[in-house]
Amino acid sequence: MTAEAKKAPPKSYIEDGHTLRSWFFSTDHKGIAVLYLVSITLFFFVGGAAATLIRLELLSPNGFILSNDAYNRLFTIHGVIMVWFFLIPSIPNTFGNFLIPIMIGAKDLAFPKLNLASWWIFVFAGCFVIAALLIGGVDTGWTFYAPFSTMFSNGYVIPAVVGVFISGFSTILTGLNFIVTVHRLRAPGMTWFRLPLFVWSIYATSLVMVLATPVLATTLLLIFAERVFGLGFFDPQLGGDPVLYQHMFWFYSHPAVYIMVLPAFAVMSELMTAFSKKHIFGYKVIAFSSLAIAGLGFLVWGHHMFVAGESVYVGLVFSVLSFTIAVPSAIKVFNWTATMRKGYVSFDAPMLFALGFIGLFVIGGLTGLFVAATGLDVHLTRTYFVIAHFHFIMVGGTVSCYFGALHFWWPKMTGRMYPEMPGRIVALLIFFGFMLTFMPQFILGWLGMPRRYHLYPPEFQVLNVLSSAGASILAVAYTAPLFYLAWSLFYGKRAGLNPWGAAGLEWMIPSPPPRENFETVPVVTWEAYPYPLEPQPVAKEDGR
Amino acid sequence: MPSRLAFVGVWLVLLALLGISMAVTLLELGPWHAALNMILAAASAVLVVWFDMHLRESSGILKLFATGTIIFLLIMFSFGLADWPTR
Amino acid sequence: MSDALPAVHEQFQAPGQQLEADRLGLWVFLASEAMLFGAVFFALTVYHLIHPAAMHAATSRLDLVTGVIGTAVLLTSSTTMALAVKAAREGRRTEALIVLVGTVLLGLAFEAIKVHDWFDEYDQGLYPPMGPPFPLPQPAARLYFHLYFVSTGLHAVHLAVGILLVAGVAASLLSNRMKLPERTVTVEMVGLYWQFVDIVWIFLFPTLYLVSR
Amino acid sequence: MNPLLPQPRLALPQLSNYAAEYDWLFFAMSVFSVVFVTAIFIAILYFAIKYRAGSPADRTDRIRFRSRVILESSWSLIPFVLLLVFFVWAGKMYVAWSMPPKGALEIAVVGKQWMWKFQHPGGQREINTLHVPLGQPVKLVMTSQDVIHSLFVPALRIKMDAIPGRYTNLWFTAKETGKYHLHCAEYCGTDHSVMGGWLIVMTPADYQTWLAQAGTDLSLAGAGAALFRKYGCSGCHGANSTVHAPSLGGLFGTTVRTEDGREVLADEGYIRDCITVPGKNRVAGYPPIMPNFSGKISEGDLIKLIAYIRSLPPGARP
Repeated sequence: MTAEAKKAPPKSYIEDGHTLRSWFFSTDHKGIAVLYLVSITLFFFVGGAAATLIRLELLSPNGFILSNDAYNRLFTIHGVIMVWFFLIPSIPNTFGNFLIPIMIGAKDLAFPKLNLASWWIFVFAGCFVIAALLIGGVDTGWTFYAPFSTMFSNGYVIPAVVGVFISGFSTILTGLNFIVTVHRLRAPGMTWFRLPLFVWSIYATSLVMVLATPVLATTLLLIFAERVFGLGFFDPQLGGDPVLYQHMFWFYSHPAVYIMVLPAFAVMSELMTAFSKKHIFGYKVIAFSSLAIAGLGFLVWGHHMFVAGESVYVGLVFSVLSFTIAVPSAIKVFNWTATMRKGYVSFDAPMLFALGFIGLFVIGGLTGLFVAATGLDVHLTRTYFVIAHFHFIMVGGTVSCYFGALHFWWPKMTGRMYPEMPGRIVALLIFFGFMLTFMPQFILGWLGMPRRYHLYPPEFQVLNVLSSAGASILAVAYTAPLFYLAWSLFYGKRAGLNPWGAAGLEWMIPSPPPRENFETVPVVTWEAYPYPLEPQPVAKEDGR
Repeated sequence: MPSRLAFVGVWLVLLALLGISMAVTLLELGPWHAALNMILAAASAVLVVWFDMHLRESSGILKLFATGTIIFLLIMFSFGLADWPTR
Repeated sequence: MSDALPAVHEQFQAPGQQLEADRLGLWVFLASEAMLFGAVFFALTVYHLIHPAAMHAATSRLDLVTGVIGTAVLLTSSTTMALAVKAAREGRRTEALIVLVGTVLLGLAFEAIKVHDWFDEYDQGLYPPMGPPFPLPQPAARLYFHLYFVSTGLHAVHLAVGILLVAGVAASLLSNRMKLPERTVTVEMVGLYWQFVDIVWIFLFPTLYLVSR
Repeated sequence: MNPLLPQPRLALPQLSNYAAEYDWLFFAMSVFSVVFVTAIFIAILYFAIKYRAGSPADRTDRIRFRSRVILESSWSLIPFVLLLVFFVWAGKMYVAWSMPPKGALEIAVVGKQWMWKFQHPGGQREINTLHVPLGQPVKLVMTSQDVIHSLFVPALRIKMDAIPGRYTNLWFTAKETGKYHLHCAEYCGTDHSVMGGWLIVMTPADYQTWLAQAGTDLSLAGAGAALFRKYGCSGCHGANSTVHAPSLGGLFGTTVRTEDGREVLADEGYIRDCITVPGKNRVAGYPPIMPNFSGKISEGDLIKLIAYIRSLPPGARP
């Protein structure tokens, strides 16, 4: 049926070459996935370091290590790096790259050279942002609101804007590549409704990437031209409207939130089935809810602007649409939960990450309704309530799933098993550390502590100290995998084809997969998630 | 694939639409001329996409993507532009 | 046309599959480009809506004659490009070469007209950050010209890329490095991009020159 | 209070009726959320334990397709209908928040990096502290001199952006005296976090005393009258002018017909535009000769000019 491990196993993609050139200029989707994994890990720790400093500084209401200006630069760096250089590329560019061709039975993406180019563009863009950071920082916040960013900011807005602008091309090209790949490279018999839900979700993400990112490009271009050439576009002195900037920015940035979280949904569907050993509950409903979220995501951007001078009527329309988008999200949560029913649930580290995700995502989603409700948002917007809400979704949701995916597919990517116990401990630490960090922030927001505040009224100190304590747990939990995963590269047990006993084409080829993925093109005759696995491709040690 | 003559025909229609657009503008038809100009532009664009860009002979999925893009542009314009008149 | 197709890359199983992938890829790219220009149009429309008087005054400053000629030139180039694709598909090398060169010349003509316009407008003081003093009393008229220069500039850059691509195709045809109809797909892709850039102008022309006049 | 361990404030004062209603809605949504979260957590826990890999639980699935469809649609539709109740409730509050009542006490607010400037109708000015009377609707007419700011009073559960180039409104009726935090909630640069101060609610009598003490040479409108001459407005719009410029008496609140045939309400924003963006709404029948004062008149002076024009009775020729 497919390429099983044979007497003389084909060379894996890792052994395809050992020179730097073979890594940096290889068009192999798996190699590029590894390049992304390494580079976004670096960005994650830069952004994380900024977050750590921010939490440290907020231990005291009066500030004790940073000036106001330094603090503002820190949260900008945290936002810019985490949003554009970690969250957006995280799951799609690493796991999407690695898995999509394999999951649909293809040898590579449709445009391998474009894929390599995306990575180089991404790194080049990162250089601009790091440069902005090194030569003195940017103090606009990640939103670059006009007219502050165009006329008043004393930071290095230009290199930062250029960096984000360039990274957009990487996002667009990756999205384009995925869309074409899913349409055109599916193996014989791999119909749309036999695709793993991972592919559906990444496909929906790609649509958002392709349609939303160019609007950001234009917006940043206008900011750039206003700052460099003095061409006012949002300048109130000329009758320009700063709210127009916000419309254009959020037309991109709200859908971008779904670029960040849809891939987490993608991973969830894989994890829940693999560790429940059961067919997913409501396959089509989950598939279509991904597309619905991608589409509806474009209809709600105005909910960021309820108090920004937007029309009240338009605000109400955006509000009701924002409530609507909760429905497909809730459906997914119900279906993942129902997938466990009548299954054989095991609690390996990836599953713990997945269960943690449901908990954090549900809280994040429900608090989203508070800020989508116009009348409530007037008080909550721009406070720590919003900060907590989106960190629950972005960090609690996406980052948990990113780590879940990393643990789940690590054996496939490297051929080695990581030590199980540290993995489980880290999953638990992330969940509880996260709750401790961000739960107090909901209360802070409710009490009226505005976001981006370096100095704050002293009565907020206790809650801020709790939050910082949680952050220190998170710092440890996010760093620990670096060590035990690195250890496993050399000393880990060999993984074999299918260490989890999971379904899916990627578990039918050797770990790490050969350069060509499949010796012969697989012909798919089964539905997605055919649990319990009938003709068991059981986990077995390969005989090397 | 249409004949060469067909493409020339489309070209003539495009020029005619441009002519009408100019006439509408120069005759000062009042507030309607703006809408009319945009409708004529849309008509020309549809002609170019359908014939010159060969969408007519392309697979359904390409047609779907072309329409989809228009829908998302309409979302941007309708929801975005609704803000100013209702403030 | 399916009897003469280029070699297939390793990730594809059949030439038709590769061709369809290339086409879809280009259309998705154009979708993305459409959103890029869409945002510029959105900003322009908003300012037409909230500053009608200033936009009217500003629009009246543009040279309608060169605008119409430029538009007609681009509409013509769209047709020559379509004819080039047809000739390529049907393997008529010389004809393809002629219409491609024609397309390049039309593109260059448009760019020349645009550059002439810009110099003209600069002399009138309409390029707000530099040059002679801005002649219009309404501050919002500056908003218009700022957007005018960005949108026409962005379009001109896209067109310049198109000219290079078409010229490149023509050169490969001339030097016999490109075989027709085997490499029709290249002509087709370049053609789609070219006509997309034309469509941007089809909307840019009335938006900038006509609606507020 | 031990300064090292300040007391957390877990309850916010309910300074207005809006705040009271707000808390009810917040509470209702919290209950909804807690019920929802608990249900999901219990379901996960139950399935996780009952169907753990080693358990002998029965795995034969008897749910038919039809009941699955019913299940799927009910768990998506029922929460949605419940949510719509919250949408309507919140929407009603939002509309109320956006509509200041007629006859409210109007206080002009200018945001500036990094301070809030307030100006009472009598001309009394203050910075970062806002005194208001108890029980009387107060309408803040806000703008900004530089970047976007946002006035936020947690005790009132309201905030609104102050945007350069236009006026926005925020209103409330305080129902308890006291001193409450007032913040800038929209990031506005280096000292964003210290841009703020106090809202002080006083009894009407105390407020009057405070107004008298705060003293001022001129009311807003009076100061505006002086500026009207200083900036040369009276040269064209004045009684003895020979220039064909519209009369401003009784203009405020009327509907103006513009040259291009639109009808525009002459409110604060309109008068502001006439001064800073002339030509945007030029009155029908007048030549385009109004000079552009954009950048030449500070936000504070603009407010005074508007107050003055507003005070002119119909027919008056200043």
